[in-house]
Amino acid sequence: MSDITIPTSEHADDHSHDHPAWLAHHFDDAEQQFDSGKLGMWLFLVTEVLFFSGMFVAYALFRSLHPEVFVYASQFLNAKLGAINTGVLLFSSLTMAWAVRAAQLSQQKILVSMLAMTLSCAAMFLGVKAVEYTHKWDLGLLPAGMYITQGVAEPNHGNWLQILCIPAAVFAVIFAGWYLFALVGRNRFQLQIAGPLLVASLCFFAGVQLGVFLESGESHGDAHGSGHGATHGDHHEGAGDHAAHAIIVDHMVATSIPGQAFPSEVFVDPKRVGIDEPEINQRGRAGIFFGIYYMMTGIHAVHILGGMGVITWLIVKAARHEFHSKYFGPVDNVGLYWHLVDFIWIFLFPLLYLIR
Amino acid sequence: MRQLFLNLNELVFSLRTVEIMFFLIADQNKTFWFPEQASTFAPEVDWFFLAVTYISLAFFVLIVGFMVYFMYAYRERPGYRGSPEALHNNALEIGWTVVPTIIAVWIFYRGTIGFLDMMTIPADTRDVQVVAKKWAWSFGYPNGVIDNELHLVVNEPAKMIMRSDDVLHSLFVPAFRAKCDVVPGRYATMWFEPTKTGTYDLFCSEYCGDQHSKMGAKVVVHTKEEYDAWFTKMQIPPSDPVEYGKLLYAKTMGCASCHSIDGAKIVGPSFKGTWGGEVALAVGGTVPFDENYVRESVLNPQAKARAGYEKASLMPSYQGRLKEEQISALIAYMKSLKSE
Amino acid sequence: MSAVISKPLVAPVESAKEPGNFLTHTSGFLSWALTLDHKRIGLMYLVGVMSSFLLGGVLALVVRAHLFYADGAFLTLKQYNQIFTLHGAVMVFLFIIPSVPAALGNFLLPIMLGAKDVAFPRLNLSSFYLWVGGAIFFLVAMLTTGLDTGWTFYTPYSLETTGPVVLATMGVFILGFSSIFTGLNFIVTINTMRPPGMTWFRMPLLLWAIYSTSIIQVLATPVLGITMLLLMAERFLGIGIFDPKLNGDPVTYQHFFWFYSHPAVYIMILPAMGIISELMSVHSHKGIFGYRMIAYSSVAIALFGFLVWGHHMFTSGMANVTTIVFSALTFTVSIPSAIKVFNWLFTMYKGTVSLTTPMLYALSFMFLFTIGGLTGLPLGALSIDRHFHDTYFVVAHFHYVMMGGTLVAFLGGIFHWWPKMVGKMYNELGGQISAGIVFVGFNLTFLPQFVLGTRGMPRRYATYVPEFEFLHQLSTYGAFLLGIGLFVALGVLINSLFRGKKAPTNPWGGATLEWVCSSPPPHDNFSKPPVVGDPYDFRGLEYDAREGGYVRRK
Amino acid sequence: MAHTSVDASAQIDSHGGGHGHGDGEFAHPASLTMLFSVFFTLLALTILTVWQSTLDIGAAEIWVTMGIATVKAGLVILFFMHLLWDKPLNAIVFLSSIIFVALFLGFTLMDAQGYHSTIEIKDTLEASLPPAPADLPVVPSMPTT
Repeated sequence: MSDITIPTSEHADDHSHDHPAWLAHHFDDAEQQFDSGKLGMWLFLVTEVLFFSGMFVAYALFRSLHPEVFVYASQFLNAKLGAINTGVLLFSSLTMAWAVRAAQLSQQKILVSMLAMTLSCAAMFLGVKAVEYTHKWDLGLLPAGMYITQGVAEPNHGNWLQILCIPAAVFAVIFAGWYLFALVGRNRFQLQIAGPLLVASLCFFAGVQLGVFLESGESHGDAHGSGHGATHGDHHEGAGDHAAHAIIVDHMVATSIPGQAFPSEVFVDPKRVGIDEPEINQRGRAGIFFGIYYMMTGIHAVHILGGMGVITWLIVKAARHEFHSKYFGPVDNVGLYWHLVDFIWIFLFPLLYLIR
Repeated sequence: MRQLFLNLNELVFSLRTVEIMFFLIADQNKTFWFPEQASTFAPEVDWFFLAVTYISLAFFVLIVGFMVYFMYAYRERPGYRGSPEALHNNALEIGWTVVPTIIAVWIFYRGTIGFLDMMTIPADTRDVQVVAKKWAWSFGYPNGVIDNELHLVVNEPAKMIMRSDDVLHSLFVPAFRAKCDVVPGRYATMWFEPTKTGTYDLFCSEYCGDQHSKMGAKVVVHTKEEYDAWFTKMQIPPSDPVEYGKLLYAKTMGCASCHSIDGAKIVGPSFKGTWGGEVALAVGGTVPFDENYVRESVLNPQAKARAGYEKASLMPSYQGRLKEEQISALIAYMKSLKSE
Repeated sequence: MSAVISKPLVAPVESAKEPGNFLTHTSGFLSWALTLDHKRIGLMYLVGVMSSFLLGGVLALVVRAHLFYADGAFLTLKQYNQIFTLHGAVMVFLFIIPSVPAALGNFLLPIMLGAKDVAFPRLNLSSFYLWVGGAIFFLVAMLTTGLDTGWTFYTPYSLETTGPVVLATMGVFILGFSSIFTGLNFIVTINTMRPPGMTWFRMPLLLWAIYSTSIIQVLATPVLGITMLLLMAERFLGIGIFDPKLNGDPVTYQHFFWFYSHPAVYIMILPAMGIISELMSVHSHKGIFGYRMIAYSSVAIALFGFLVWGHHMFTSGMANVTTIVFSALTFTVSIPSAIKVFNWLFTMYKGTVSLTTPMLYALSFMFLFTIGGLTGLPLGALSIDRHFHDTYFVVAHFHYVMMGGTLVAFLGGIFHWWPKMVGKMYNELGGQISAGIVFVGFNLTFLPQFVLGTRGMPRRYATYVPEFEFLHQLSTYGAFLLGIGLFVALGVLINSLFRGKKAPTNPWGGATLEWVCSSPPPHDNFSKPPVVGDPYDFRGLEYDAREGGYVRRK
Repeated sequence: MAHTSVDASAQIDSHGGGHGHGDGEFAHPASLTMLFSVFFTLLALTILTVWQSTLDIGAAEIWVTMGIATVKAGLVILFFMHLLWDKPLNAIVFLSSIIFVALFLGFTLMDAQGYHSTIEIKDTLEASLPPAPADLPVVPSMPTT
């Protein structure tokens, strides 16, 4: 078998002189290599699905145990932002699928531009997410351990959004400098990399702008008040929109929380709960929702970041014209990963933002 | 089918006498395998375990017997060649799939029946409110009587309504063959009916930290009269404050599980010889060890943590759990320790 | 590190006319540290897991020595808790899980399959470094500040203890990825790298077992990852899922944890079963009895293994219905294991049994694993488990399975493939003596623990009531005897590196492909594509005194 | 673009894994029409599900919403990830992950439904302290003298 493999990989060097053969020595042929890579990728996606499953199970368990908490807390999520982000991710999936097609057809220019668009959409997604997160941090809508009771305690205002923008700004400046440098030096290869990266880092700010616009636009007339009301101390206004919700709150007041029937610190530790308000709007209740929310969306965002890393790597390789109809496995596999990230979001979005 | 099970049961029962013959150890009440049978669950569990064990032993002897025989009969030796053709035998393979399956189904069935008995709480039980905390048990009886021993009446079913103040614990009484985890945030219930008077061990069997091995208690099974006498006595606190304080310290509040009176450091500082002196604080400085300090430390343990005991948060607040006269009794008891 | 990997290098090469093998292919530290050769990675894993085993074993002896007296011999309660935690965690995460698949599996899988390497050699090397990294993280965390949660990290204790829970869980998280990548690699290798003629049913049973194991690794380990991540988040942020103070539920944590950790038990035992299939067959010089039944039962165990995690939680307050369902499912998994034992037994039937060291370990496995498996039955029965849960009965049961099963099979496997791995024969008598001591020591250690358990001795106790003292002392004597046996085994192996005869190509008369390669195998395993036949066809394999091993005659 | 002809078709066919093609052509470029129509379907479904969430359809909501999400996810998997044209093994592999998630979810939810009562105080009071809660001891409280 080795006598077949070695000449094959030497042939393969034809189109990448400065680079090791794209066919690894232990594979017999390109298709075996592609199939192995692809099966490996699908198995990796399986591990990703099971990795996320933990959080879906946590969501389902606590939803079944405390449905009222989820009804109450999900109104603080802005469905518009979620929907926009869904659209952005779907579009990035389209461009990614197109990129795979371009690689298969050896269309180098389309490949680079499609990868660039995917990267930009990812950055825009994160921009919107940054607005969403920072808005909640401002209101004290935090995981259970840090949750600030809405309308009672004073939330910690901070310049969270600006802080989150700093890394993106730094990247934008670096990439802009690189782009200019490459422009002056007429280095087409570097331009092909710096350009997409610059656009992507700017797209983060586009996302932030979009998010800020939607977040402010929603304050008038949107029934699913995002918690603006709560900051001003009248979160019951938002609650009042839904009769069912009010009933649940009353129910909770009436039945109280377990810790109070037997006076003890067993169920609710007074020093961590702060004000022992027998309602959903407290750490051990709404806080759990936000704990799950941050874990789900946060780990999803980490996957987006990871995806951006590998797409950048693909852009570099694509700019070197490394992919062609015999060797497009990496594009295909990153594509699969990217679609999986989209796949997860398709479930996260309705579970967190829509279902009441 | 049912008849078959019953026959099997009888068979195994007769095996049990063989077991006792073989494994009788000096103590008449205990068999080789088990501690005393002191609850209604015990005969069922013991019998069933021995049944499963003897079935297993039969399989084990079979397997090892064949193994040793094959080792000998087919050993490599000059002039002998095995016949490598015996690779398959459908009847045999089906047989050793089906027979274990039937036995497994039976074990599952019996186990589940027994389990459901253990989970079905009878209607009129004597209720005991059990609180587990690191690292002591407290048992609450009617009229607010609290003790660190579990007192039960023989031949009366008792129900434990259990909760935990901190981490997972598990109430385990080997003589009753009963165990149930105590999960913080939930109420766990279990029941058993003691069948023999006497004193038995109670263990915490779910790992709960440093003193897990020490988190035991005694179960005292009384006759009805003894129980009533004990209960009457428990309802009247001692008139002498020192005695009352000692009772609170050693039994009712379980202070003794963390604070020694002989100077040893268990979890918290010892009470020995501290009264009237100055104690160093974790944040620096000292305070006099007097009535005010004790009172504050009982109600708000974190307020003035002592040096070397920075984790005063291990101690729960006794706000609302101790009355003024009880705090006074505890103080009186601490004072008495100084004079000894 | 250099000390670790230089060990195989000290094996002197007999003669220069020999074609180079993988040990001598290249030399130097970096040629090992950056190797993509699955055989070298396998050997590095072997050294790593054996060092972990040494550490875990010494800790076990410390635990046993302490328990010699009812009041404890020399440790404080807290130290005891830290040491049993370290023992459990090291043994589970650093030793048993990677032992057979990562060490022996890496070495053997491509060779037995007839492939040049695993599908992703770079990923394979990264798995190894993830393992090293995770191990360092884990050990540094635990040795500096002392973790005392038990290897299960049960909440809420793990949320409030001062120990380095976050660092340790981070280590577990990393080790999990190492395990996932190994499993992923093996699945792809078996699916796509089989040479011509290697059909599924011509695969040696060890490969079936490793394939099943890999399925579990890929499907279950991610859940451990997210569980550890959620635990870290719970400690850092208080997300409230597992913390009862925030209305979370500790039993949820147990579900999450055991969804991985029960299948992980099969990650530990399945490859060991694969080894036994090979050992019983080769050393009986007879084909395996009921090949397909064993192959299918491996896959069945892997899949059923996912359905039974609840039996770790029978007393923790699960709903009755769930408890009963889990009990029923628990019994289903016992059947495929029983089938395997009977099949191994009848492999000897009409064979030609050589009582070599690997065979003695395999027979010990049969004895010990049968006890381990059968004592699982009362534990699966709900009424008995109310009494046995969290007692020494459970401790003895899982040591019989994990140690009497996996460790003994692993040792048997090492003795079996040692000539192939390092090219040296060991002293046969020494090996047989070690097997004997391990067998006696093991039973003396753990048989008394069954009785301790039925009498009500709870596990994880640093001190105990005096009536248990005698049985504990028996167990401690046994543990030290076992330790001696293991050191004898180690001595025999190390001795062979220096004084051993050169190993023949096929010392035992095995019919699988690794016995076609020279010992040790050449760098790329097969210079020409191997002829794939029935892996259990021993006809024509005859001992050749001149070769010192078996050769195949037509 | 230098296409290397790989003269190993005999080898490929004999791989047990089920290779479909012996000619070395394994790329299946998706048509742009298909990609765009899938994308617009996905967008339409997103709008549908957001609109539907403003309606009050009670308990059915979760099923409708998750149904739409499943259809969307299916489109992504089948078309964008071209599982429809992929090897059956890959589909089985991915499907197995869904099955195991279902298993995980199913068992834990089954348990959660069962132990609900041990968490909710109301139920506990009804179940474990039946006769008259007023008579019963409150734990922990102090001895009354």
